[in-house]
Amino acid sequence: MKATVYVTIKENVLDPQGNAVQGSLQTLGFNEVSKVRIGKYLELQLDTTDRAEAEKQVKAMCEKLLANTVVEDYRFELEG
Amino acid sequence: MKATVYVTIKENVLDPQGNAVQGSLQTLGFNEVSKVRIGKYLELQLDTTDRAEAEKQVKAMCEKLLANTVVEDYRFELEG
Amino acid sequence: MAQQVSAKEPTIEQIAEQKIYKQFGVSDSEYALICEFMGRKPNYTEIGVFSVMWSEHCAYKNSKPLLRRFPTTGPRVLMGPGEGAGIVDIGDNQAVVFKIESHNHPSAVEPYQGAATGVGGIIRDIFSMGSRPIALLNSLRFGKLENDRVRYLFEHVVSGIAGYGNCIGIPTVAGEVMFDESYEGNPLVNAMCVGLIDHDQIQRGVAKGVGNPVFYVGPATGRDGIHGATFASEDLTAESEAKRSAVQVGDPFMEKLVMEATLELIASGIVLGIQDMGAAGLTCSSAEMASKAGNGMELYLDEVPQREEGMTAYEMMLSESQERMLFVTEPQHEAQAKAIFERWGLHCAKVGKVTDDGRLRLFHKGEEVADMPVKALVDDCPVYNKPSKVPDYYLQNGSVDTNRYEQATDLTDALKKVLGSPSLASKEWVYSQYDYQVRTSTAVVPGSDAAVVTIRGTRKALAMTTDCNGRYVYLDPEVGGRIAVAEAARNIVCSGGEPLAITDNLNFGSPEKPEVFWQMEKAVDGMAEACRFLETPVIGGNVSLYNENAKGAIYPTPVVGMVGLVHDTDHITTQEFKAEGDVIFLLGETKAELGGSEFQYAVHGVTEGRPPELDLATEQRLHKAVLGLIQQGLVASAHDLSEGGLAAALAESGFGRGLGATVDFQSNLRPDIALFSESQSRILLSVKPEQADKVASSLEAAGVPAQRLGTVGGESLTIKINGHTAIAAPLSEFRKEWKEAIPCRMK
Amino acid sequence: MKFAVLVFPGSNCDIDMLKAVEDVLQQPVDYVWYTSTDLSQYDAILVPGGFSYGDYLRCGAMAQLAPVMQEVRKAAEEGKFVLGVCNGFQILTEAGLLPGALIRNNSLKFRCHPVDLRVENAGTGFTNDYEQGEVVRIPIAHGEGNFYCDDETLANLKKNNQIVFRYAGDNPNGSVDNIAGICNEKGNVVGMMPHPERAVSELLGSKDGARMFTSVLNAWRERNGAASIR
Ligand SMILES: Nc1ncnc2c1ncn2[C@@H]1O[C@H](COP(=O)(O)OP(=O)(O)O)[C@@H](O)[C@H]1O
Ligand SMILES: [Mg+2]
Repeated sequence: MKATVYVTIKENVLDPQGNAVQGSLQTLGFNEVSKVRIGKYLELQLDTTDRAEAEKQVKAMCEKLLANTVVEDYRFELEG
Repeated sequence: MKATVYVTIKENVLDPQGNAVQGSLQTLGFNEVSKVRIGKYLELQLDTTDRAEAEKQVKAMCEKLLANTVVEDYRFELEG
Repeated sequence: MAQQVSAKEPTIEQIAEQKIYKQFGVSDSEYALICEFMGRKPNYTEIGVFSVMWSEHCAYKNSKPLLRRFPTTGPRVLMGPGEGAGIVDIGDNQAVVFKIESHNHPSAVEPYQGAATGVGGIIRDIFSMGSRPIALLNSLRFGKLENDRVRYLFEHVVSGIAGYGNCIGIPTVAGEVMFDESYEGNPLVNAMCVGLIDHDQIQRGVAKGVGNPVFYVGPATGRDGIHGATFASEDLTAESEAKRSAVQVGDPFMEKLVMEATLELIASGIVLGIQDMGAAGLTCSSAEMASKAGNGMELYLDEVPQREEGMTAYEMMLSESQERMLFVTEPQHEAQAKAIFERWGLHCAKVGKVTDDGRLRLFHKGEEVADMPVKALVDDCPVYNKPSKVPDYYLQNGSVDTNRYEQATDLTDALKKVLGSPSLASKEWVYSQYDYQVRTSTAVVPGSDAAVVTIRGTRKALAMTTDCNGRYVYLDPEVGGRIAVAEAARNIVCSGGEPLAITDNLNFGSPEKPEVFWQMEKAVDGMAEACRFLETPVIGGNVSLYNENAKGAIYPTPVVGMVGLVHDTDHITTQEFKAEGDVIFLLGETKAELGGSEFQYAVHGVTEGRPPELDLATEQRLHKAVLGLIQQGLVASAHDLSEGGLAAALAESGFGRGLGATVDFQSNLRPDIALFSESQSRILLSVKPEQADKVASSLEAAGVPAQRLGTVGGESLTIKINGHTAIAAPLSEFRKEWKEAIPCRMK
Repeated sequence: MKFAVLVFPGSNCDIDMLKAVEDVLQQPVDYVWYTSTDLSQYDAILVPGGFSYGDYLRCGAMAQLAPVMQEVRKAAEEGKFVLGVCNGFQILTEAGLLPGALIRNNSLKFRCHPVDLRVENAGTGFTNDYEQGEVVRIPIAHGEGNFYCDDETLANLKKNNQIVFRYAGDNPNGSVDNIAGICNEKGNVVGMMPHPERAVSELLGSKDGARMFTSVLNAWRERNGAASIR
């Protein structure tokens, strides 16, 4: 089974990277870009076929390691 | 319109961060994780409604700035 | 006066009746006083502004009486406490600017950003004086590395410091890290910044000139760091609350731009007053700038750049969004100021005006939303003399005999244990993550007693260090406080510098506890006495209280940051042995003093008894003598004896170049005590053999006890006492314990 | 000989580079702003280290798009000497002036310490003052210095003698084939992760980097028929 985890900076937390990228897109002439937020994207290969179990495990991984829930939100999708 | 860009390290390029995360997951007891790849995930807010134009623009941004195609692959989705 | 800005905010009457001010940490009597100063009851924004201005952090209401005990003046002091940072003259129209600040609680919650923003904040304090930051230091305390959360905190605090300092391009050149259960759950993260300035460039945070515009520069304001406890949460859902306050995130790239632009602006000569927005953001900077000029200020909050929608006056005033500055210039210079910022890709916004009415008045959405007397905000917070009580543990420790432990038989093994204790072990794991060489002025990199940074275009250099042994301070705050200052000075001297002045960070538990207040009082007394004696005045500092965990207060940890002047780069000295055959001297007297020692902790597992004594006259004699020898070019290496005593100092001196030593000396003390006692006022010197006699006689003339211990050389460390071998093993074995202690635990 | 030190928002070794040119060579050197569109008066372009654009997104990614980079390309084509150090190396690879890419250190940590480097090509404009195979000591300070290129590119680098420096001791970041610095095919554009400008005096702990600067002055003088300062 494959899990895809998306970790993003919380909506109200400053995203310096996103701001800098937006700034440079603007100077490159991509003026229609009004906002950029940057996050992480993880693909995990899981050796299991039990969907419910996978769900539980991936949630636990996110809470413990993959996301820093003080400043980040996460969501994930399971596939296969 | 919203564009979501996924930038991942190429399959044949070493991903030290992904390997480290896999290692940590293992030590935390998540033994069923056999592989981890880490990428970037960008949300762009575009002030345009022209889908074809947006498509062209985002592709250009990816090629010019958002991904380094020597080591990274990218794909994106448009929404709205 | 508008009652409220948002429907969710409590009304003036609700604040009074439901005592909502208490959630802001304002007491009943303080509230009454605020009403008196205001001539009416405050609204939500006003009580919010008062509460932060009257917090311990801004008003020092519990520590002010103690801070007054510090000597703060001296012939070289150009600016003492009161501004962003203190300033000390170093000749040739140049001066050094420095200050230390804590970010303990933010780092406990979010270690990377907490530490990073701590570094960012102290850098702003330095460049807002008009000074170019040239070095960073940090002083860190954590619980024991065996604990998972502690390792997480340690790892991320270090990378947060590295992340910010490396990116902005200021070398992190020195610091200290200690580990002890006492800090579990409440790490200490103190950051210090040192800058250089020409006398005529010195700026102050004053709002000069009635009618002048007030400008805001830096990134937009968000709901960052508005303290959770200050919310009137009754009609807030958990969700909306989570939305309101956010962890402060550092943006070192932004700060680099703000720093360069600010220095350029100041050099242009058009700034009348400038201050960074640190703790309590816009509130503190505007009120303080108005107060220092004896003026008032109006702020138009709609003009404040905002990152989030629907921000209230209260939120804007209390936000601690990072990398922001406030400055005042004359109206005709507005265009010039804007042009400077624009060159750096920044915008400055005109957000206010200097007034003559002595009031801080806030306008938002066409209404006046707050009107407060500046003097009441800045100067009239009540000051408390807290009760103090001698703690039981202190009385009990008086009767502990620290010589009663069974004699350690395998002293080679004991030395390995001491060197492998994370507090004493190599900190390379930490500082190799810091760019300590950027700006190419670092002559002594991390790893020696004090770092040394050269001053381009001169032969001068600055030596700098942070020091504090919390165990000593815990066991006897007065002696521990004295030692913290003396040890910092000793480190400066060993590096070839003349101690100039200190900045201090008073990290303590809750001052509401009489035993903690007693620790504060005694520690300050000890520090003040040492500062007076050693002629190193206190030019600034910071107080961090309420550092507690489930088990109680942390060890009292008044960190001393000291800067010294190296008059000529030829005097720069390091701790490492330089050459085979050099003669090793031990300066000072070794007594049976194991209380609070690393040996006591690492080998016997306790911290008890009384700490080592410290006689300031003896200390000063030692400094003068050693500095004299260094300046005459007679010293190959100098190393201050501290944690781990003589045995550790001998090993550490050898590690740099892999040079062993053979030592044989006489002592009446038990061997383990002779080797590991942490008696103060001792320095290990190595000198060229042909100069040994000269050094010995000059030390004798200076009245400094000196013992010729042996010689540098070989691949082993061999220590004999009274002819009997006490320690003998290849240096590499000791080095391994010392070098791998931290990396092994962090794998 | 006239030097330009480029300054991008977030460059921070610009001052180090400038000092090194002044102290080692006593030649004229200017800071040149990232928006500049004319480098014609300069004989060598130095792209310094630091954190251009905060290293956000990817090191060197945003700087590569700055207006001055067009001029750097032009200068490189004209055969002028171009040196990128650390972030400057990252910028040159992002700009396509040098092959490969620099990715995260395999330790995932920033590393700052001296390293031993072997001079693999003493024939470039920046290394002619070294002996072929000589080992020199120069510090590194980077979090993303792990040089990556595919096998074909590596084969080309070797074939064309484009590998300028290799780590002689421990490989500090996981670079392919221990590569620490490379040049373009013509040898006038050099990029490296270690900081030669931080090793130009005894006070800094090593003088081994100074010869990068004397090399380029020699190369320029030879090219212009002037006496070399060897
Ligand atoms: N422990 C201390 N010893 C001496 N001076 C102190 C101490 N703590 C704070 N100060 C001084 O009090 C003034 C106000 O401090 P603070 O509010 O922390 O400054 P800032 O506004 O820059 O954060 C500063 O000049 C500071 O140096
Ligand atoms: Mg300040």
